[in-house]
Amino acid sequence: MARKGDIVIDIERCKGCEVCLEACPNQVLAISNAVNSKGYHYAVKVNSNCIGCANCAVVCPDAVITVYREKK
Amino acid sequence: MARKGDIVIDIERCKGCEVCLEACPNQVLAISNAVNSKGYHYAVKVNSNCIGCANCAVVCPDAVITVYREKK
Amino acid sequence: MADSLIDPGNLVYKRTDVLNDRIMHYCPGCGHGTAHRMLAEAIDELGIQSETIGVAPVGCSVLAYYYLNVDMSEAAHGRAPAVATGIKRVFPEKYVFTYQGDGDLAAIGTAETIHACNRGENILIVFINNGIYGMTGGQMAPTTLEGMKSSTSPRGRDISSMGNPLKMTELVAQLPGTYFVTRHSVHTPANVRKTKRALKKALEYQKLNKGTCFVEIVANCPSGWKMTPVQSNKWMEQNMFPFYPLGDIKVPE
Amino acid sequence: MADSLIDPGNLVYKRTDVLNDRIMHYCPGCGHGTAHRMLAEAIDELGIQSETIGVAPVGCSVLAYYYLNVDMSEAAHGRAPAVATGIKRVFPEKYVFTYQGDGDLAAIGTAETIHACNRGENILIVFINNGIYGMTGGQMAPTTLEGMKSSTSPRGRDISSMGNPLKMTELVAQLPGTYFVTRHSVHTPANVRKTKRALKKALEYQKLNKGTCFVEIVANCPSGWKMTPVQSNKWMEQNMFPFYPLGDIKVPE
Amino acid sequence: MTEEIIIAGFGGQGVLSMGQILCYGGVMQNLEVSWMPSYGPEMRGGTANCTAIISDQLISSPVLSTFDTAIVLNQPSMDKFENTVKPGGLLIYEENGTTRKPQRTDINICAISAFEESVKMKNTKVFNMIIIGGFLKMKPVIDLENVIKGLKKVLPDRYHNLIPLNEEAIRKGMEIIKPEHVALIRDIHS
Amino acid sequence: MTEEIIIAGFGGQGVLSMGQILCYGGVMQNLEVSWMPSYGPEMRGGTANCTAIISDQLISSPVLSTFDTAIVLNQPSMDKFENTVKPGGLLIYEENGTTRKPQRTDINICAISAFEESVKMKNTKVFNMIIIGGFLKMKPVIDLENVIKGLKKVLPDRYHNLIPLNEEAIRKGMEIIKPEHVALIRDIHS
Amino acid sequence: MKGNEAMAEAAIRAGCDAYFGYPITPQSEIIEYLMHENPAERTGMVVLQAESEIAAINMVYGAAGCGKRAMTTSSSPGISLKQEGLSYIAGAELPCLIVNVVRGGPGLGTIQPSQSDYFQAVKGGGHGDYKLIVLAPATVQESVDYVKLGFDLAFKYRNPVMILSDGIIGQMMEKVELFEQQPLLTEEFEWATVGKKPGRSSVFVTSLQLKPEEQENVNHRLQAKYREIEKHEVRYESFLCDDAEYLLTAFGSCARITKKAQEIAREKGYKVGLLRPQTLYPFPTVAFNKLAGQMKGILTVEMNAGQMVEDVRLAVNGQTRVEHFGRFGGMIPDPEEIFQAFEQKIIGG
Amino acid sequence: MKGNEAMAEAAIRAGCDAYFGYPITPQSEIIEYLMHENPAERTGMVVLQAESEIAAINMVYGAAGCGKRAMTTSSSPGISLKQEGLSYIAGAELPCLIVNVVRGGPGLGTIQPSQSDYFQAVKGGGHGDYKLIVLAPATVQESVDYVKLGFDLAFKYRNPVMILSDGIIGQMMEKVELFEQQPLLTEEFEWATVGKKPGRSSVFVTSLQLKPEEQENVNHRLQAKYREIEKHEVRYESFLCDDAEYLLTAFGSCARITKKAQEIAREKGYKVGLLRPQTLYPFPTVAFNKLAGQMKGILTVEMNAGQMVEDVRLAVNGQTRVEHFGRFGGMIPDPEEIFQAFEQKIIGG
Ligand SMILES: Cc1ncc(C[n+]2csc(CCOP(=O)(O)OP(=O)(O)O)c2C)c(N)n1
Ligand SMILES: Cc1ncc(C[n+]2csc(CCOP(=O)(O)OP(=O)(O)O)c2C)c(N)n1
Ligand code: SF4
Ligand code: SF4
Ligand code: SF4
Ligand code: SF4
Ligand code: SF4
Ligand code: SF4
Ligand SMILES: [Mg+2]
Ligand SMILES: [Mg+2]
Repeated sequence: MARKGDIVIDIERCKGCEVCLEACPNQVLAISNAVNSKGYHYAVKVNSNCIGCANCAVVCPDAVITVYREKK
Repeated sequence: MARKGDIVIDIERCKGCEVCLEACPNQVLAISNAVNSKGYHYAVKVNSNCIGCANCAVVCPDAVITVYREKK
Repeated sequence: MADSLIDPGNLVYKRTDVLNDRIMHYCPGCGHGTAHRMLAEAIDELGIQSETIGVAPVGCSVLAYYYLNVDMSEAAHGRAPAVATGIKRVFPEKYVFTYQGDGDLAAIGTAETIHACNRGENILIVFINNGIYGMTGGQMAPTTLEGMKSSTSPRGRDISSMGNPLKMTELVAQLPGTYFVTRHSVHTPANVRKTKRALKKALEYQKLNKGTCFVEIVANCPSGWKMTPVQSNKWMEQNMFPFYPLGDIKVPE
Repeated sequence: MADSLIDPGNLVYKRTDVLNDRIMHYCPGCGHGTAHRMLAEAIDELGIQSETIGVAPVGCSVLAYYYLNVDMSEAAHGRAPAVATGIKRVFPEKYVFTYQGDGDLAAIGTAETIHACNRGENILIVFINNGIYGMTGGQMAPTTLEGMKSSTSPRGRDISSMGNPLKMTELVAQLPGTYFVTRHSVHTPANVRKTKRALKKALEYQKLNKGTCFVEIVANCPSGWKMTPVQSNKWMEQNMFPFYPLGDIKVPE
Repeated sequence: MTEEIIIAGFGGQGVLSMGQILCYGGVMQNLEVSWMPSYGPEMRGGTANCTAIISDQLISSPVLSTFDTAIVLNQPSMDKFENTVKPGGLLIYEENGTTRKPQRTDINICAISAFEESVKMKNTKVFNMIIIGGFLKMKPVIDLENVIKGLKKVLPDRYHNLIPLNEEAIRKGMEIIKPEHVALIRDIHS
Repeated sequence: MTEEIIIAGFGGQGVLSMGQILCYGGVMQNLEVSWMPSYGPEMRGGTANCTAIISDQLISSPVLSTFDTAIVLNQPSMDKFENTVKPGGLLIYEENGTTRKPQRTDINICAISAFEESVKMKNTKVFNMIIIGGFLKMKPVIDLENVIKGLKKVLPDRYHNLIPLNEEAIRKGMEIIKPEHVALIRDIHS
Repeated sequence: MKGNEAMAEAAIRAGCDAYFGYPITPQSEIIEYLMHENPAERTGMVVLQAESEIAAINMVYGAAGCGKRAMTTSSSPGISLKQEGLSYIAGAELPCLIVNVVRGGPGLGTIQPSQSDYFQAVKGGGHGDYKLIVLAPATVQESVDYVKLGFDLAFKYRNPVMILSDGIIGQMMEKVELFEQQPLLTEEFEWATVGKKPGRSSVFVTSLQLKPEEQENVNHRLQAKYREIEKHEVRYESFLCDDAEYLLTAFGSCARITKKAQEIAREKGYKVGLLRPQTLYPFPTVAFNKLAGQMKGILTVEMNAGQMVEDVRLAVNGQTRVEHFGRFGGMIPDPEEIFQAFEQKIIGG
Repeated sequence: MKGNEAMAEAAIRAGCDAYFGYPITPQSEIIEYLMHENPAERTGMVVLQAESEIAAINMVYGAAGCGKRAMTTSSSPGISLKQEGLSYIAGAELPCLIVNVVRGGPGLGTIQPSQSDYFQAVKGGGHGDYKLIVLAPATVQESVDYVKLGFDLAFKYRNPVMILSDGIIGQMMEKVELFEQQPLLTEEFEWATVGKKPGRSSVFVTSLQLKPEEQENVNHRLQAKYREIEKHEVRYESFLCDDAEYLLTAFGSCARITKKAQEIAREKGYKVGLLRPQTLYPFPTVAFNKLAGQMKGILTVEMNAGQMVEDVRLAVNGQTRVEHFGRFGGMIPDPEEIFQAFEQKIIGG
């Protein structure tokens, strides 16, 4: 089974482009109703299915996401 | 046998480049010792072996030569 | 529980220090950001930050110097390869790259691009092909596809009056001065990773003095294309890639 | 006796009226003169003198308008394809040609050349490749061969610092906008005749509106090469043709 | 009568077209108008704004540093333009988009919840029309009928079916605008 | 002393280098010099010419419209420059290259058959040195020794073996120059 | 209508045959509008997006050489690239219209409005002695009218005409009345490359002269033409100059703002006139010279570091003090600060 | 040595790091000489023939941005093409040297000497408010010296410097003394792109400002720098001005010829002075202004249709009459006709 992972979203940088949503294999991400100070609806983690694959972070144009994964 | 030909050289236009000499199959042409008013040693006809092939005229960069050939 | 994972020991991905922490001005979902990051990571991983000099001409990425944490020069529209030549010729030991849009590289800068490549300048040219003039508001670029709409081809690009989309990358691959020519994208994790590998390779080759390395990145421009970012990536796969197929075009033997 | 031959009835070759009778300023033996004459003869034989507009940019042939008996526009260095585009777009029914040197077409004018060809402008581009900047006194051109001496490559062209000789004709043949691309010479009677046929064909094709026709003429520059005309033609055969092989590169199907 | 207005917010909030609609409305009412955007996609992100001037005299300068009315739709715009309102002028701010209340006491201040209202109307596209309504309530410089005519000019033909919805939004805006602070009301016909 | 010379002929007759050799010679003799060609391969055909000025004072203008001496090597140059010789000045013309004699009577006129002579010397390359010789005979503004030094500057090293031949040509020129018309001789040291 | 769009519509209506352009802010709306309008269908006008500004100006050279109404538009950096082409067009005496929607420089600068290309436009940014006729609109209406006037002058004098607009005029919207559609030119000019008709000699369009004597003649002809233009084509507008003791002067958008400053000054009791040159070349030298005598001081207001002020000083020739007030780099002066500058530099100075 | 060659040799000796150029008459000898000398071996200097003038000026931009001594040379049409690049270089405040060996314009014109690019050089042929420092050599010796001076000024002010030569100075040969070889620069300037050292933030070379406020600040900084340059770097030469009642003025090669005309005038008993600006920007405004009071008239002599005359008039500010005499299009005035013009326009006028 995949290892467990987690992410940190720097919501002030997020522009709500949803590219990370597409990239996540486990539908961990969604777009919030709230906006950040730039007026963007930002990405949020909606479950704990993250496996720390970093796909979301790798495709994020704004380098918003930091990824962690439990060590073997 | 090849038909007979003849050429007329407009010596004032000639720049003595010798390109026509190279192109003539019958060594009809040579460069004169005299110069024209531009200071060029111009091409002259030195024999009557011309067959009117027009090679000289065709390669002449300065459109110096007019070619005639006896009609069949 | 999950919180316990957030610990430096478990870190698998964070933004590279070769990007500073300014928020980029790009539109949401724009490929420029990802391309910047990959370039930054490549520089980071090669440990050449202090020996790298970049050139970004006008285009949406004109402010690349504001985000990439390396010494950089802004260049006039289309002239980045000439500016990079000037830099590389006085600093042959440094790593020099340009980062150019398709309007820049393939329209006004055609001569500079062709000639830098033909001279085999030992530089890396990063070519962001989004099929449009992003910065100026979505006009037709030399790379705009047939039938594609833009603000200056509102009924779609009409080849007979506006000309053909130009495959600049294939052209420069013909030139003996280029050493490594390849085409990538940054719209999926796998493609992003491939792009980084290509950029790293291209920078490494610069040490060999074998000629110009040319990395095209086919990218989206959600604003110019008038699509959402996710739509634009789909559209790119369906329309751009068939015409601009991804993959290596010229590789060192 | 021979004199009797000189009679209009026996005429087999005389200068065409599409050349006026000014003495050309070209150096002795220079290929420009022959190329002019072939172009003039092609226009003459097609009977399109009154519908033809030419463009000659700077280069030794900048005065082409002074010899060719058609309406012509002098153009800035490298910009003939743009000027011709301007003409053709307002006069789509006319025959429009450019007559450009290699410095002009393949250095400063690279962008204009590539883009006119890529747009498929329905014009004829005549490209005189003499591997040198003739007019300005024999400097290196983009087409100067490796090792070839010129006033700016006095020890011969060194590829590593000066770049590669550029095969512009092969490049434009890659572009979908070109319809007919071919390479010729005017140094022997046979080649001269072939060149004329190519020029005629290219002009005729203009009626079809199928794209740009591009006729390269590899030519000598005795002054720039510092050879006699006859030597220069030999040298051209031995050195230029292997690198710039004569023949058709792209022909209509 | 001269009314000098600045409208500012995020790109995408319809800031520029609000100004245009008001100006076209002014033209319909035979007034002089001038509209000037903070232009240029060369400058991405940040705020967009436009200056709209409606007057019964020839307009000399299309660019101004102080305004009769500021309409601000987000916090950065409030920060930037609150101080540009002339004493006795009007500041309208959108409640959802801003995080703090205006500070000035020498001007008239109104709040409007246009975003909320547009969600209620199930069409966030009418957001800016609601605000136009609010503005016209406070400063009836142009008749509603002429504003609608102006709208027809700005809207592509294929959207003309949406005119009634937009008119409704304007009326809604007139209803929901909330004066929060009243200073000396400057005569709008000065 | 100021000597202002124009040298004109066909390209390829060594017109430009004649002027250069004289000027370098002048430098060797510690004089001020100026040499100015009619330049530019952008202008093909026609005549080439250069202006050489040798003086013991600072030279103000390198470009002149009248000259102390004109050396003309072909007919077009004679046509163009005969009238630019100052009264009392000197005109030297090459006989083979020109088709008519000069007309003026207020100047000194010399003919020189340099081409013929060079053919006799079996080296047409010394043509221009013969003419230099003729000029120096008439106007000994520079010592032969310094002219030879100047020549060394102009000639690439690999041709230095030809110096004696050139010196011979200069002397020959001094011999064969033929004064044809003598007007008032202006003092060359004026 | 936006100023830029209005100019584009005016081009179609003025019977322009060919437009060649390249995108650059703040003028891209011109080509966008044209592409959208598709005038090929309305009038037969050609619209082509060129590969660069240099290509565009040379396309104009080609089309203008055919005796057609040709135009290009750009903004500052793009106009710099056109300088060689402009010099060629002036040298070959071709009529055409160039629009510069000026932005802040130097270099890439800003995209905000500026007037810092005055010198480039009137003194000749390209090489050689040549002049463009330079029109400076202050309203969207004038932008429109000057397109037509520009083509008329261009053909009258066979000379390139430049409209020096700026980001304000290009981007703003105001009321405008458009003139009626003009027919396309059908005349075959004897100087134009239209194909050599039998019986006439071939035409060539060129700025080359091998002999300096001939080039000097060309220059004399050009200079004579410029004298004619200076005699006949000066245009300016003046406001309340009769009783004025002080003069404000400004061109283009800046003149609108300065007019408001004039109002402020008049309100405060200063007798201030305003002179607005509408043609920057030919410059209203005589008008300034005549007015200068009655003035205690002149203030030029420009969105640059001081350019037109030199032409004003040349015109005034020492008769009175001429000062400059400028904002630049894309900053726009407001009427109040202009008035303050007036008080400080002219009244107080 | 030919003027052009002497300048090329001077560039090597001045420790120039990089030359980028493109052939054009009458300046091609510069790159030819450099290629022949192969300074890569003598000093390590890079010499590259670019694909165009535009590429060349942008290569200069790149190399200058590295804090290196970079230069390019061209002639009029080529200089027009460099205008955008020059504006960028001025905006980014990079030091570099540009040589314009002027020929007759406009357009392709002639290859003969001219001074008709004065306006382009001093008023800013490119867009925006910027200034080049412009040096006008009158002798081959000055051409040489100004190469060194030019680099020094360029680095002192981080500003592009132009040497405005012409076909006469470039093509003529005269005696010249060359200075000693200078070492190449080794300093790493803090404004230069040399690779981001750890501990310092990254450097960027740019002329872009998004905000007009910032662009205005840049412009203020530039203008302040120009005021400094105007204060410290004016250079001119005057001859017999003390007792003069009339003044001749000319620059570059034309000043040599005018000097001869001055001699003629003095011989005829006219008290004529000569002022020769060596820096065209900064212009010797103060010197002219001071002298003007004592003059009954001033004649500027230029190989153009009247360009520097405007700066003279601005300096003189109406104190006395300023007339212009010019030959152009490649024609060169001779001393006699200058004297005649003086008699006619100044004495008789
Ligand atoms: C000389 C010049 N011409 C035009 C412009 C305007 N301009 C700025 S960026 C740009 C093109 C942008 O397109 P691209 O290079 O494809 O970059 P993108 O924004 O799409 O990433 C243009 C035309 C300019 N700044 N300078
Ligand atoms: C902008 C500009 N740059 C440079 C020149 C100088 N110039 C004139 S012709 C020419 C090149 C000539 O070479 P080519 O095009 O090969 O023609 P050729 O003379 O060999 O036939 C150059 C560099 C110019 N006239 N204009
Ligand atoms: S990809 Fe990045 S910017 Fe886009 S929504 Fe996800 S976190 Fe936000
Ligand atoms: S790291 Fe992988 S699993 Fe976790 S949120 Fe990102 S994409 Fe989804
Ligand atoms: S080819 Fe022509 S120019 Fe050359 S020598 Fe023969 S006739 Fe004369
Ligand atoms: S026509 Fe033929 S045979 Fe006669 S001279 Fe010419 S080349 Fe020789
Ligand atoms: S306009 Fe296009 S390319 Fe530019 S930032 Fe926006 S999405 Fe990216
Ligand atoms: S220089 Fe060369 S190309 Fe030019 S005319 Fe002479 S030989 Fe011909
Ligand atoms: Mg793009
Ligand atoms: Mg060539």
